[in-house]
Amino acid sequence: MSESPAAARSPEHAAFIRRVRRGKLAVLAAQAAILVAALALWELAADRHWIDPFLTSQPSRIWETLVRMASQGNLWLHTTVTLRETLIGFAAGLVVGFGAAVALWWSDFLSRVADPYLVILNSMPKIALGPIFYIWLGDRLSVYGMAVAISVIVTITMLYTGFREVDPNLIKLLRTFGATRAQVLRKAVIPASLPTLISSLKVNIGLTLVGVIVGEFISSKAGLGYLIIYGGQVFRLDMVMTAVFILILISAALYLLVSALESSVLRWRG
Amino acid sequence: MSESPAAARSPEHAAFIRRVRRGKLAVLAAQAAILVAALALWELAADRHWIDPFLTSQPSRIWETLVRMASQGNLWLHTTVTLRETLIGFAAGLVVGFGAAVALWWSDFLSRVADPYLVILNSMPKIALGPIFYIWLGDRLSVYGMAVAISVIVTITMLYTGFREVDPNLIKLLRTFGATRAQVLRKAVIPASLPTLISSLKVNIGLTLVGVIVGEFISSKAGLGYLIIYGGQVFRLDMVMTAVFILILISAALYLLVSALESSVLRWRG
Amino acid sequence: MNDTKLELRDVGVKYVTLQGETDALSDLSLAVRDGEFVAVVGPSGCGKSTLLSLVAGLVRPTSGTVLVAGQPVTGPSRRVGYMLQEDYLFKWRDVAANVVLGLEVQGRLSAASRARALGLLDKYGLSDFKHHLPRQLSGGMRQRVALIRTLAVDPEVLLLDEPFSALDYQTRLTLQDEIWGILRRESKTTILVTHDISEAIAMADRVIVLTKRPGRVKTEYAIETGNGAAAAPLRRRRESAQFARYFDLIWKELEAHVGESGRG
Amino acid sequence: MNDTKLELRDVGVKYVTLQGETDALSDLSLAVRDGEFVAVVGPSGCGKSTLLSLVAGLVRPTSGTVLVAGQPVTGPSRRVGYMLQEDYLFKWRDVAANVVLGLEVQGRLSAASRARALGLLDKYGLSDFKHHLPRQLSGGMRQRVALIRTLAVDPEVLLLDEPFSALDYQTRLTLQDEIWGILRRESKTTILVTHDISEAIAMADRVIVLTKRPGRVKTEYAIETGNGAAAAPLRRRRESAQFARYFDLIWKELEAHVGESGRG
Amino acid sequence: TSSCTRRPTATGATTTGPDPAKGPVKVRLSETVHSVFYAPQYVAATKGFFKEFGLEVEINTAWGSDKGAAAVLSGNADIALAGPEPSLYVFNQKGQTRLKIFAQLTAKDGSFLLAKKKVDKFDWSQVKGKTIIGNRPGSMPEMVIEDTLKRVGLTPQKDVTVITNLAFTAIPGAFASGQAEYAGLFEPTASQFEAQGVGFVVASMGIEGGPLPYTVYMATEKYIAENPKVVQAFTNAMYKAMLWVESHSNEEVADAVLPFYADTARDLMVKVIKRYKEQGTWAPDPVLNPTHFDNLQKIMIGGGALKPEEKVKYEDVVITTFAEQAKKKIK
Ligand SMILES: Nc1ncnc2c1ncn2[C@@H]1O[C@H](COP(=O)(O)OP(=O)(O)OP(=O)(O)O)[C@@H](O)[C@H]1O
Ligand SMILES: Nc1ncnc2c1ncn2[C@@H]1O[C@H](COP(=O)(O)OP(=O)(O)OP(=O)(O)O)[C@@H](O)[C@H]1O
Ligand SMILES: [Mg+2]
Ligand SMILES: [Mg+2]
Repeated sequence: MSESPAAARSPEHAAFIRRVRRGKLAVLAAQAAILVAALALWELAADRHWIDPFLTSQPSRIWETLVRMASQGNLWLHTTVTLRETLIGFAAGLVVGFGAAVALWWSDFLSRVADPYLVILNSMPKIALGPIFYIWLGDRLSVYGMAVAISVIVTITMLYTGFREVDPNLIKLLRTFGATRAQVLRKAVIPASLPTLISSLKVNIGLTLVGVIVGEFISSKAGLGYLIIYGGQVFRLDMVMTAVFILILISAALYLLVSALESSVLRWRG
Repeated sequence: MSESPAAARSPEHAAFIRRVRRGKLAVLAAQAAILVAALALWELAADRHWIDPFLTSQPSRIWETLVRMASQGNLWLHTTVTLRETLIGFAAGLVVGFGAAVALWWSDFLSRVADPYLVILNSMPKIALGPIFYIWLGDRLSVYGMAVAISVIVTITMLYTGFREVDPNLIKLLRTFGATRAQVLRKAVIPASLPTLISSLKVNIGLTLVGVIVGEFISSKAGLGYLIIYGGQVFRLDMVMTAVFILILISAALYLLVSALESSVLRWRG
Repeated sequence: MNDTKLELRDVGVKYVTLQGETDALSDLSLAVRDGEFVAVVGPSGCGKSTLLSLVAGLVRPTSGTVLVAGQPVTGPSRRVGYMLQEDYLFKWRDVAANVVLGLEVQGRLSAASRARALGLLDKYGLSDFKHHLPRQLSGGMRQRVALIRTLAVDPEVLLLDEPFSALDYQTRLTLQDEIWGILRRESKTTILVTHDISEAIAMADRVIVLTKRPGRVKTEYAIETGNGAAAAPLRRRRESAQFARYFDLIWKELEAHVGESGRG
Repeated sequence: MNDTKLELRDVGVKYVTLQGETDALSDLSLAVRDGEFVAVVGPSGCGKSTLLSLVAGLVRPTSGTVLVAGQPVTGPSRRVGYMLQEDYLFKWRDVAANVVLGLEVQGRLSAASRARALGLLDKYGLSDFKHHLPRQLSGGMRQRVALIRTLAVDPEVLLLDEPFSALDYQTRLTLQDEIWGILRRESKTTILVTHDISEAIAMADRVIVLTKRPGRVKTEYAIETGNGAAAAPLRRRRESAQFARYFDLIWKELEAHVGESGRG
Repeated sequence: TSSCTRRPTATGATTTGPDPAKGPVKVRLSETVHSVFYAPQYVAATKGFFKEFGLEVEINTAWGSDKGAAAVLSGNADIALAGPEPSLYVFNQKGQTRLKIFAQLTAKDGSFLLAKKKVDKFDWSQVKGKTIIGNRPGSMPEMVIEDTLKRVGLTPQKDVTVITNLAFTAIPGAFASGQAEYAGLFEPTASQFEAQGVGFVVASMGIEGGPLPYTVYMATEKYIAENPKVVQAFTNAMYKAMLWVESHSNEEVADAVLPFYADTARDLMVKVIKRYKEQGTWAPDPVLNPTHFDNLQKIMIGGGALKPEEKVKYEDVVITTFAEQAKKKIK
């Protein structure tokens, strides 16, 4: 494996590289074909009224709606509202979760006391709390409340588990030098848990987005969740689908962003 | 570590066991104290009108509502409805997810083609599809649609990752005996992934419950999600809180059930 | 020689990856007699495992031919048993179920073949552990179970890839002795790959030293033990004069490659 | 003896867990002279690591006293450096940052102490790898970095717990030689724990054999090498007659415990 | 604890609290859904009436009348636009914070009964044996439907199946995908469905249900007591908007409302306004008529949302001083 770059160096190698390239192209072609076929079928079925375009919308209509809303500027508004809420909720959940995980790691007693509570909080469907949050936190904060509630327990659990899974020998090593607990945390536990931290981000960004959308379902002035609910209320499936489409874009983009961060960190860390 | 049972065998050991027991008691005491203090504070605050019991309910009222609804029998109805929906959705998600994961493992081409689609489906907030599912699947099936949608991608991803992480040497070993692909799947990949399967169950049972509750929010005649929405509608926060309370019990019970299954399998498998 | 069990003729193996290509073996020729015990040593990454995979039919040669019992190798065959570096017992099967795995896969599991496999367990002192799970066994026992799993399908040629490297020093010495005895009694043709020169000397009839990558045969030593019949490994080690002489010879042979060839 | 660097007097260690208690060591007494290189061998689980942890101040004795330079040990101390079984380099730090870790923790990182630590890297042929991450090094190099990390805090006593067991055979032999040289030049008092009898004989001035658990000293061997000054490990191995004699003696001593003491 | 005290409620001239005349006061308004049904409210915003009276109104949509009322109760909103029923529920459950209705916006049910198939002449007897999609139990539109059914001699769930298990936003989809022959729908969905041939308006629930305080503005007693000038200003602005709507053409009203419905076609909007205006949907003035209030309670009792003994006195949940004052002052 110590061999280097890509230029083929023998007939066998050239053949191999050709085969790999052809394989990649086939995959890309299949992916594109699936997408195009699905869209075309959808469009056709709606045109021919095999399905009711009124119920299922139609790619061309979604596109029109997208263009119209984009040109009117309110698509941008709804998107940025949701995005901003998501990023704030994400940051808040991360800070709170990290702090709590450090506290649990620090105090064994605390972590043992908290354990059953965490299990229960982790397993319960936070979504059910939506209506209650709304009452307790109000229309502005309930979106963030929902976003944090839905993501923070996972963050705590993942980080704390990560902290505890740090190779005890790294800690033993620091102890042979006489390290304090704070030094152990700073020099071994936190840096060693960086990959865990990032995989918790990966889970959380998605959960936060769910929380924000649900929060917007309950109460909102704007945002993609608002658009979906409002679109449903006035039965504008085009609008709903457009919002869902943007939402898919956002969620995929956020996920890929965190994944890119993850792989760059992992590449550096080996 | 080859030493056996628990009776103390020396003064040091007796002291140690005493210390451990005392530690456990302290933890239990702290847990109970937190619970009792929280409930008492809540009760008191509501009694003294520091908080509005109309908005926050009150432990004693929740208890009354619980007893009343239980004696009228409809609490049982709502609970079993939700539970049944959850278990059916769970099973359906598992079957579909397992099948898809096997297909992905079987065909490398398929898995490469499906990859970006899975990433997108995984990252998108399925909850946003609630209103659409309802239109597509109707009032009976939409609950299950939601439950499966929310859990199946996670199942697929976890199982497929698990399948791929099976030690390639186990597969190599089978190949030295001339095993076919189906034999490799049956004899090595699936049994070796049992722990992964169970940890996916652990994640999924919770997600399924979320899906069911959201489904009930959108459309239902009965179930805890229905109770929450209906209680909100007629401003009976006691009812909402009672439903949330039962929901917490259910989710914790389901989670602990799967955890128990997990630890017994892990104990057996080592 | 018509008692040649196994032959490689001018074999070359080239691995191609996107990053480049690796010549693992080139122009390697080797013949092993029926019942012979051959040890292969060589620097890290010189293609020793590749050599075994060729014989096992898991890897196709890029050039040259591989013959087992005169037949060209086209894929995994019942004639050849391959024991990997670690035991890779299936932890969800008990010892008995692990041992019959090969028979099961080959569709040859019958009352008779099962009895034969369990008979091997008895014969090599593992009958009490039939219903134990792998994790309940020590490393040495696990390795013996893995060997019996390989022997259960009754191969004519046995390939061992560093079978003792995961064991601690003392267990290793004991197990070398035992497994050597088992193979001699079952009279298998064996190729043992190892990093441990003393292990090679102690166990084999012949030690093959490979060059660094791409591997080909550099030198070979027929190991002459004091008395006519081959002596057991531990006995050989104690006949220190001869043992040390071989050790020294092979050590020097390999020394060129040592330095930073760490595998960690 | 007033040049005793390190002494254990009637030390006993008992581990208590909920399941029961384990006497790891009992009534163990041992004195190590300043600059001496002592190897400790013994059956698996007999308390060798516990012995080192005692000296390092990570474990308190249940009975008896542990003295380093005449002072009772109460916790980790700057006098004692402990090198664990694997290198445990911090993979997010480059070699230079790993090497000063101990200084950092002890609040002693200054331009001077850093220069000294990096100087050790130069001295032992690692200066080109200062800015490499651990994963870019071979196993042998990593182990040397770990040793330098321990030496950087300038301990008087060095504890090595099976430092070579994760390395392959050839790297191990080479590294034994190198590290032996380093320790001799830095004139450290050293205790080496190992499973490998030949390693103990090759490196130490004195080999201590422990009984099985609870461990206490069973026998000790002062290793006399051919010439007056202690010879380097590889040279000792080649002086096969003497080497083999020691090997045989210690082997017999330990044989009773071998059998199924596998660690896998 | 102070909120429990029942002050003899303000005369509208109290001197306490912020004064919109001295500079803009912020008001957090929570609406139940985002609907053209509330057109005058959007007119008040786009035509600058709120601003004119020194208010800066921020509208938030809480999907469901319970949530709007909850927002006010928990202090997360100042004023809620919702059905009057939460104030009755709250009063009956003796919550420490009371809700008071101080102005009414719509005086009729705003939903329409749509049939899946076009009928020339609709008669309520046609729904016998069929399925109607209604609203959540305990909500105003549902109670009006059931009340109407009873009046024409049909027993809900016996003669007619009424589906009440759907979220408000799921109703149009359920109807469009053919799950029932009839459904009660609001505008603009009703007109839109008609235009697309999905369903046809056969009856106006506003006409069937008769005059009702259907959507009202409410706030907590405490807020009203502490911010009388704000409440007055709000009522004034709304009354002015109601007058404006009445005195302007459908097209003008549609144009004024459209900024809040950026994605709705203008002609559809005109049609919707016309329909609502024609049936007298919007109250002529913000004063809540006690007879209509009785009608409301009758329907609620009939619908089982209120027990007969829980009937609430008009004064307990309604305060008319602001509305009357507005009626006097605004022309
Ligand atoms: N599947 C493969 N694809 C690409 N290169 C490979 C593959 N398998 C082995 N190699 C390369 O071929 C060379 C020989 O590998 P092989 O495993 O046969 O060596 P080895 O002598 O067994 O090494 P070791 O002593 O480390 O076990 C190495 O450089 C290795 O990296
Ligand atoms: N923290 C601990 N708690 C309980 N028992 C322990 C603990 N550490 C070690 N032991 C037990 O004490 C005994 C001695 O352990 P120790 O690690 O010192 O042995 P060792 O000679 O180093 O073994 P090995 O050769 O496997 O490295 C063992 O039986 C071990 O299981
Ligand atoms: Mg190999
Ligand atoms: Mg040890």
